[in-house]
Amino acid sequence: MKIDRRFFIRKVLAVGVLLALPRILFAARPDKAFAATDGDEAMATLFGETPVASDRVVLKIPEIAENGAVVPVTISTDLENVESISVVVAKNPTPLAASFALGPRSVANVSVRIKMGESSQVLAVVKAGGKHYSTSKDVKVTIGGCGG
Amino acid sequence: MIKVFVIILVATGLLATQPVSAGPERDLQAMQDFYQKRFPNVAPEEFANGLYAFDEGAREQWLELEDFPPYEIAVEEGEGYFNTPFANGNSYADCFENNGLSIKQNYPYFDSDTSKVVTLELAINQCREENGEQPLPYLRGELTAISAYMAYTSRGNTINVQVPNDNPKALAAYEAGKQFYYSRRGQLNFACSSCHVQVVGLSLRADPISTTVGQVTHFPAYRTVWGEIVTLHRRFVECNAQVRARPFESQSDEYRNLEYFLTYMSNGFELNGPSSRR
Amino acid sequence: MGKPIKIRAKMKGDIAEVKALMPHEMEAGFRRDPATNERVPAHYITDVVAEHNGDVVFTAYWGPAVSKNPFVSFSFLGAAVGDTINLHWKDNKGDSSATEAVFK
Amino acid sequence: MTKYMVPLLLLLIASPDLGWAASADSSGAADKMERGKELTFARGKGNCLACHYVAGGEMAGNIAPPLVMMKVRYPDRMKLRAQIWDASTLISTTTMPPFGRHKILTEEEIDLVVDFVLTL
Repeated sequence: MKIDRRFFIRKVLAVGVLLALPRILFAARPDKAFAATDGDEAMATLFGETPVASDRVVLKIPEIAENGAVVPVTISTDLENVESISVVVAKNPTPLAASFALGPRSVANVSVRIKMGESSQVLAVVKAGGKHYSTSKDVKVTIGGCGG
Repeated sequence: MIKVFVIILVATGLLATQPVSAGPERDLQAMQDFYQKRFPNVAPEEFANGLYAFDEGAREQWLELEDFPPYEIAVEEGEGYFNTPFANGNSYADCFENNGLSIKQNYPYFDSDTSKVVTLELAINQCREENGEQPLPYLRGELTAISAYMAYTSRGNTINVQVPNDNPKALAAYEAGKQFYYSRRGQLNFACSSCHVQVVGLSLRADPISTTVGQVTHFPAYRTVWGEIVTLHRRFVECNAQVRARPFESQSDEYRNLEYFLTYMSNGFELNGPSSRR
Repeated sequence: MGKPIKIRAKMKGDIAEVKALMPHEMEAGFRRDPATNERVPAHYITDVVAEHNGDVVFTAYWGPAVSKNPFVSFSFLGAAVGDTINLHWKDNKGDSSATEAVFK
Repeated sequence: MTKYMVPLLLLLIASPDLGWAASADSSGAADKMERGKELTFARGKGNCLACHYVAGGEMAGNIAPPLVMMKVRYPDRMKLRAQIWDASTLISTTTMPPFGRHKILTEEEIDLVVDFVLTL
C-alpha cells in the first residue's frame, strides 16, 4: 500500500478552540499507582487484587517494537460493564503507563502510544463488573545496530 | 528469536563495491534492477516506503503512526512560517515557481550559474537572504518545518531530478555524490553502499537495512528516535557519525552532491514525505 | 497554556470515534541535559478528559511513559453527526490545553 | 594458558558449582574471559551482535555468519585473530570493520575477544 494523501486531510475536522477548563472535569488520578516502581505494586495499588488472565482482553502491541520511544498499543474487550482499561509495562521504571476510565457510553477500545525502556512483559488490565481481567504479551524492544 | 542467517555471496558484484561510470541513466536502471532482483516479491513503488517495504512487523507499527502522524505538527507550523511575510512584505511564495507549492520533485537541481547543486533547504535560506532576512539553522526547527510543509504540498508528485547532458559540471557533481556513496569512511570503515547495497534487507541488530532507491522520498522525516522532524542532511550527519567518521556540514558541497546522486536514484518514485521513520 | 490539540472526530455508524494528537514533550524526568548534565525535570500530561453533551465520556490518566506528542483514540455511543466533543488535558506543571471538534 | 580455556569454560557451563571452585585457582582466567565477553558484546567496542549471532546475546543481526563452533572453524587461533584484526585481507569487499587496523580494539582487547569467541 502506498501512503495515501488521505492519511491526513488538510484542515481537518478540528476547530482549535481554547476553552476554559471546567473545574469538575478532572477526577482523582491514581497518583500512588503511577509512582509505584514495581509492576506488582502498581497493580496492587491500582486494582487491590491480582487480575485474572482472560482471553477476552485483547492487547494489540508489536512483538518487536521498532523503537521503544513510540510503541503503539490498542486494548479492546467484549466484556460488559467496563469501568477502566490500564497498561502496565513490567520493566519500566514506573510500570503503570496509562489508565483509562470509561463510562456507560464507552466502547471498550482504546489506543495510545507508549515508551518502553527495554524488552518487557506488557499487561493490559480491564476492570469490568467490579473484577479485573488481564492479558499480557512479551514485547522486545529493538537495539540499534550502529555502535556510534 | 534467532533470525535465519542468509548467506550473501559476493554476487552483488561491481554495484556493491565500486561505482561503474556509465552515466546517470544507466546507473539508475542498474540500481533499480538490482533491488528488484534482490526483492522479487516487493512491488517496485514500495521501495519508497524504505524498510517498511519488506519488514512486516515494522510496517504495521509505521502504519499505526501514519494514522495520526506526529509530523503533522511540523507541517502545520511550517505552513504558518511559510505564509508569514518577511519584513519587506515579500514572502517565500515570491521566491519559487508555482508559489513554492508542489515543487519539491525538482529538487535538488544543478545551478549552472554557480555550478553547484541547490537543495530545497538551501533555496529556502537563499530566499530569506534575498529578502534581507537572516538564514535559519539547517539542522532543526523552523527551516525543517518549512521544508516539511513544502514537501507535503508536493506529495504524490514524481521525482524528476535532472543531470543535464550538456553540462559536464553537473555530471561531475553527480559523480562526486556517487563516489561519496561508495567510499568507505570512518573508523568502522563503512561506505553508504556497504550497508544499503551490499547487505540490504538484512538486519543490523534488529534494524533491517533500507534500499538506496526510495531512500529520499519521505524527507524531511519524523524520526521517532529523536522525536522530531529532520532533514536529509541531518540524517547524513548521523550516518557519518555512526560509522565514526567526521560528519560534513549540513548543506556542504559533499552532502549536496550526495543528495543529488541519491535523489536521482529515486527518479520516477512519488514523493511521500514527510513520513515517520524509526 | 499548552499547545493546541489536534483532533479528529468521526461517526462510524453509531460509534463516535475520536483521535487526538497532543504536541507535548512528555519528559519522563530520567534524562540528563547533555550540555549541563542536569537532570531534565519531568514534564508530562497527567489527565485527559473528553466531554460530550455535558457527559464525561472518557478520561485518561497518564504517567511519563506515554510517548512524546501523545496520541490517543477512543470511542463511545450516543453521539451524532454535528455533535461537539470537547477534549482537555492538564500536565504535572499545571499547564493545560483544550479543543473541540464536530463529528462528521 | 589458552589451551586450557576451552575445557575450563565447558566446565563452567556444565557445572556452575565446579566453576566457582575452578575460578579461584585459575589466576584470573575467568576474569579475562568475562572481559572478552564484555568487549564482544559492548556496542562501543566489538559490537559483534550488530552482524553476528552470538549465544547469550539478544536480537543479533544476520548480516554475517553466526559465531558458532568457532574452535572447529578456526583450529588455528591466529587465523581468527587475523580475521578480526582486518578481515579485508582475505575478502577485499567485506563489510566487517578492521578492528585492529583501525584501532577499534587494542591488541590486548583483540586477544581477549579471540579467546572468548573461540569458546563459542
